[in-house]
Amino acid sequence: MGLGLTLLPLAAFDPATLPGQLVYGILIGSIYALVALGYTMVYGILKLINFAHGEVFMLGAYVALFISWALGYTPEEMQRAPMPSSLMVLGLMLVGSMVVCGLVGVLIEFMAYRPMRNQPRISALITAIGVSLLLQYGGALFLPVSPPPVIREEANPVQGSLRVWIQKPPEPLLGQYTEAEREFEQAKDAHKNEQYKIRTNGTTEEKLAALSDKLAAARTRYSDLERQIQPKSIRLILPHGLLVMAGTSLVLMLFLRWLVMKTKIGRGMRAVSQDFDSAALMGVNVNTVVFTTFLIGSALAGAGAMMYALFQGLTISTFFGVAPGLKGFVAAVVGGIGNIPGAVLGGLIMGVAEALVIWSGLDMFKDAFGFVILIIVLLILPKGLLGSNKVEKV
Amino acid sequence: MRFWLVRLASVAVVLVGCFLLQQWAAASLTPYLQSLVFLAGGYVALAVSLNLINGITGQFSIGHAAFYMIGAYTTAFLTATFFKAQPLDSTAWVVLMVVAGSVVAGIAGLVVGLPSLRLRGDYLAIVTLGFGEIIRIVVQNVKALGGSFGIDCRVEPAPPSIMLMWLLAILTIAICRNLLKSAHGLPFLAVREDEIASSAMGVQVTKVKVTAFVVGSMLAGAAGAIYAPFQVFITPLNFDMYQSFIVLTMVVMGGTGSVTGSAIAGLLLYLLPEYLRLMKQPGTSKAISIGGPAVAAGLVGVIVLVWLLRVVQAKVVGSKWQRWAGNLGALAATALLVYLGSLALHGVPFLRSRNYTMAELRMAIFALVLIALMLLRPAGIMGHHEFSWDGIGKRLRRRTSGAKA
Amino acid sequence: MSENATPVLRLKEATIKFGGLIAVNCVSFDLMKGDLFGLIGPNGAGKTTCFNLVTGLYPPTSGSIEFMGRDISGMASAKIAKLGICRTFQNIRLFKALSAVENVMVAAYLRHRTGLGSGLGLLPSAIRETKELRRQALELLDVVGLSDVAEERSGDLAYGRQRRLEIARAMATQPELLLLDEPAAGMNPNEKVDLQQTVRRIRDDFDKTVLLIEHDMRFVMGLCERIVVLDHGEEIAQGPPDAIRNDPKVIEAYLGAAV
Amino acid sequence: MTSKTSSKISLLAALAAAAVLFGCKPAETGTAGGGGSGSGSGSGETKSARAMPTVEGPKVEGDTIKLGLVASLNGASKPWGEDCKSGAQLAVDEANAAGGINGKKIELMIEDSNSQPQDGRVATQKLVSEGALCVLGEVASGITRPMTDVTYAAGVPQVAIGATAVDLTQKYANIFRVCYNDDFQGPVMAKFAYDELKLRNVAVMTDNKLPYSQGLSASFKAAFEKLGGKIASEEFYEQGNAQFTGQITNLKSKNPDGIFLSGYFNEVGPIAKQLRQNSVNVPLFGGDGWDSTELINSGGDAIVGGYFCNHYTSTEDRPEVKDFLAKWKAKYGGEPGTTMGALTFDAANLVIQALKNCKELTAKELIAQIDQTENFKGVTGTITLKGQNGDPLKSALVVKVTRTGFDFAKSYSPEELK
Repeated sequence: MGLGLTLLPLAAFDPATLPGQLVYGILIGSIYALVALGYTMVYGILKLINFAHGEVFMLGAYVALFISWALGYTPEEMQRAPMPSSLMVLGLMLVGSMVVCGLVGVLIEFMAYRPMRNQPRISALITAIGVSLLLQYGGALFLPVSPPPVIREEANPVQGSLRVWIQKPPEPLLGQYTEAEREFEQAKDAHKNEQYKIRTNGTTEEKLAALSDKLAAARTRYSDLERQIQPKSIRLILPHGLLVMAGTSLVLMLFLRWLVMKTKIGRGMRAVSQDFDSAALMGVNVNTVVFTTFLIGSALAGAGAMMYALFQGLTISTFFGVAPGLKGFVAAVVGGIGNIPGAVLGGLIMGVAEALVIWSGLDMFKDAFGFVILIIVLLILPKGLLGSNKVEKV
Repeated sequence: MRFWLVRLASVAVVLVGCFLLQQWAAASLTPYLQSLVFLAGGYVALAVSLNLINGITGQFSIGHAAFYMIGAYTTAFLTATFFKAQPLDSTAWVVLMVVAGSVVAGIAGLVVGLPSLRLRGDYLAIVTLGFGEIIRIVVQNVKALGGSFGIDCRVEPAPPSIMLMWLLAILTIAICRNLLKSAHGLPFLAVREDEIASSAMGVQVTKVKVTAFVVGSMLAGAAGAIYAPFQVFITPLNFDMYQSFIVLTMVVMGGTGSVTGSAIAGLLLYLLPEYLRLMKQPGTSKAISIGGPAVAAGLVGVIVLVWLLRVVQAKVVGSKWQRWAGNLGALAATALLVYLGSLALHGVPFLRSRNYTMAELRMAIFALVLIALMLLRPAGIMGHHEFSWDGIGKRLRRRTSGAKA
Repeated sequence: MSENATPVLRLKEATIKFGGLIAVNCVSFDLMKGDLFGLIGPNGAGKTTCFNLVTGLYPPTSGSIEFMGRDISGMASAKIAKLGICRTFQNIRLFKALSAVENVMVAAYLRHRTGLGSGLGLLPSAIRETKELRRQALELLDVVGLSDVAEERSGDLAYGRQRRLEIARAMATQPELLLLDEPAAGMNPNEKVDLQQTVRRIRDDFDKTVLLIEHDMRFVMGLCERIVVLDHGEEIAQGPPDAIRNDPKVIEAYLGAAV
Repeated sequence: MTSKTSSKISLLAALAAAAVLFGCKPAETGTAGGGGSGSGSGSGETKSARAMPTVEGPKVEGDTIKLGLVASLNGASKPWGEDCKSGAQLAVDEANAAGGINGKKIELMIEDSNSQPQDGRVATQKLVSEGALCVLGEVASGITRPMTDVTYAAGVPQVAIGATAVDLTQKYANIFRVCYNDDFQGPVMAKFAYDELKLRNVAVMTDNKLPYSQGLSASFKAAFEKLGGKIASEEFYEQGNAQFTGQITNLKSKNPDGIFLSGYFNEVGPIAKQLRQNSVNVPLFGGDGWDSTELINSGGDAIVGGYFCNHYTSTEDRPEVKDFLAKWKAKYGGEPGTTMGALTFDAANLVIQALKNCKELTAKELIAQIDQTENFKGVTGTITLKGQNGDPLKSALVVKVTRTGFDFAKSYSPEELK
């Protein structure tokens, strides 16, 4: 207390919110895992901490932004006449980000890392820091940063949340609540549809204003009931965006697993990660393996970035990748860097740990706590949770 | 006896030199240039002290700003709490703070150094990085340290900070150089080279590692202790990850293990972005501004140049003159490419509409120079070598004898 | 018991397991002062693991290791080195970036008398000591015939010279017992003869006990006075070279169990 | 050597231990140094203690008047820095086109602070050493604070643009600002929330990395509690975070009837969106950090209907606003992305007006003239600095976020808050 720390804040230890926090932790952890995979794959192959990975992530968000703009979801257009989104838009952004990020990753490898392959690893690391700084500062010269842009939510076809009751509120209240919610949703849809009609010149300002008032009234009623129901119930609220994000991450991870375990190039990757030189001698085309590694790792970052930016509604700047990059990196190390399941596990642990720190009310130390976990894990298992603790051969 | 005379004389020279530097700077330099002189000294001290951990002992630490921060905040806190009563002359106070800051930072170094017994390489690196972030976040949340707003650590009258910082920088260099000159440095180098073999030779690896950590962090803490009163006001932002990376970059760019290399790179990398600030249109005091097409072409040009120079390095075998011709050719080709490229890029309206001043470009240029230097000289400016008069003599002799032959 | 009767090194049923694998199983032998002892066996027999046990890299799972009558099982490497056991490595582990003479000087670290402070301050005592250490190191390099390359970067030396440098480095700790792990590997026959002489000289002139691992039978038989044979972690024979040469178990181990 | 140090070490250890004890016992009151940025009450007593620079500042020689601007042209605060640069350039070009000051042209020198306090300080030193008669900047309090020591030492006036930390202007008489401080903004929003929105149980979310956010949250909490409201909970995040669901879950369980978001719009938008995803539909409101049309893009439906305290809105009818927006559009196209464009424009024009009033062009005179500013008609409101010890007397707007921009909701003059 003397140091001005409020160690037992107001929100501390509310059992009712714990399940929700845990589930969020896992959902968010899936993104950390996706970023961590990129670090871990490159590390496994080249023993290089690819500090520019966060910046590739950043570029992924920009690519998604540009695609959304190209498809017409620009701020000006959306203010004038919003239009609905479709899963196709989402798919285009996803694939676009993955492809461009994959190529950028490969380009970075070719230009900056390949020449450093036979050099001391620390020199390669500094080059990676240099690339990261160049993309942050150099990118800011050409990419839109002021004001920091954002992908319009109209481009996002998966809105809303899934609700799972753990403890239902008393029946009459629940009925009222469901009713109010439906009215609110209907008012929202009606309002939106009317807005979309602007595109086809089928609406008037008056009509829209009336609907807007209706929406406001519905919202007030709904939020009043929401507040009444809150203390009497326990539930999980899962934004659809987060679910899609976690689902896509899972699919990508399964794809990666298949690729690494079942394909020829995957075998090559495993061989190279065991012993770079021997694999080369045994006829594995090391350059192809490194190429694939960067391609896939960066594409995963691109996918993560696009979903992160869109579903969380984040403003994008050239520093967009710093925080998730650092988290992903820590997740990779916690899981055992170089180990693919480890990265996934690490990501999930980071997500859940963060959620628990917030739950306990110490959210001001949230970002420090990831590192505390990291240090504790490394002190007990010096190679991370799933890293091979093999003894150095003498 | 003679030894002590020489030693006393050299200490006296350093003291007088730093004193004169301080007097000269205070009398004839603007506050801006004084800042540059001061901070250049600070970065030399930081880079060389990190070199002790990273380059000489081979412990991959990338959180050096944490120790710097601890030194600075120890001083800031003590100054804010006790200095109002003016217990001491300000120089004496700062010297006392240097001791306090380095002790606290040294203890922190011990805390971080202990895990290094179990961790190697990249794992240690991430732990040190994490330690830096933890310290920053904790400070940010401690009201007594000013939180994220920062803390006032004024020492009045202003202490001779330039003198103190350069004394520290020279002390740091001297410590590292002495270590490498005496047999005491060998275990440190041996630990860097091969831990298992060192322990088989009876080197107490843990003790060596922890010593390096503690001494390195103490020096960084001392630098922080001098930095805080000079800055007058410090915030956690002064010590973020970027600072750690810059100092690490200085060490690697100078050549890991080379004390002179770290010192030179420290000066170079700190002063480069500041030099870019100073660039003006020739003959006027107007800031240089460059059009978008030229910037884009230049960016690509540097990358091309690096590749061409690498090709020259790798492929052109022949006399020195031939190599130089190759380098110049690469340079000329790039210049042409940049020129033509910028003309061609004028066709892009987006680029044409943009104009950049040096102030905006400087960080991008800095990053580009970093990459280019690493690609062209992966072992750093000095490699593993040290500056020495003997070495210079040898090179000169070789050159003359080569000319004879 | 008189002092002479205390063995320099005694392995008592030393055993180490890595997971399910028993790398060394109940190996026992004694080394007396001045012995020139050979440790042989086919690949994977556990020879190097034995060295690692003795030098404290791994603690034994069971059994004990005594040095000069003192139990050293599980002791830290550096401490064992200080007590007087030093080794070379099968795959050379020199301090590559250091010069040859510096490599040897590192090993003399044990005998530092001045404190670290004097080194940091480069006080006269440290300078004097550094000079003295360098002189001694150069002498040792002379013994192994490397004085001409003393100032060269050790990583750049020819293979055979690197092996010799390792021996000189190990000698510099002034050990009672010297462990040589395949010192002749990769050497040509002439070099091997030189090496035999060097090892013998080390034993005779410097009064050391030597335990060495070697694959080259001729080298071992010509040099060692007593030999232990390991196979699959177990001790299968022990005795003077002639006895070993004719031991059917040894022959089987080397020729394979295809009989 | 070693024995000496060891005795020193023990002495120091004792000292340090004592320091920790003393420094920590007075729990919340005696925060050391520049700590309590948002401690609303302390401002009254310190206001009179503004020290005039003892150094005779520079004076204009030759035909150009050098005006310095420190802005974040690199780094995380670049969005604001860019607007500062544009806003200042706009004002200076206009003044020069109109003939300058008594025939002397104004030269705008722009330096990069790289979004870092250390670089900001060095940049200021450079400007001062190159003869800047006045320094404008910075946007962030954390960077502005170290700059004030430099300008004070050089005897040069400094006009801060967006730095709202309370004690920035308390120390030196040469420091001014064109934005109101946290002690004004916090109570404005507290009053608005209490009186207009009728909120009684409010949750606060603070960006712990920003001095701005910490200060604003503190002053809001104090004012809101003084009015009789209750702070349900306070949650923290850091600039650059993306995920706020955890904090939202926490505050949702406290059933607040409104949420005060004191951070920058970069995070406020996503927070609003995630609040809605979690069915938190209570009113959102915050400080001038919200000001950017990007807020509507990032917050979407969720932020529409929110309120924040601002300096002006682009839909205002005041001629200054219309004029400014027209000029901006002509020169750069579009509208400024953040308020910093207008604030810097005002800061520059305020200095230019003061320069016009100067009898002789010296820094000392300029400080006096800036201090005499009365009813300066700026884009961001009518600014009076006279007798205000560096903080402007100007009214604050509360604006409402709509789908297309920000609509005027209520105006608070300084008197209304007293």
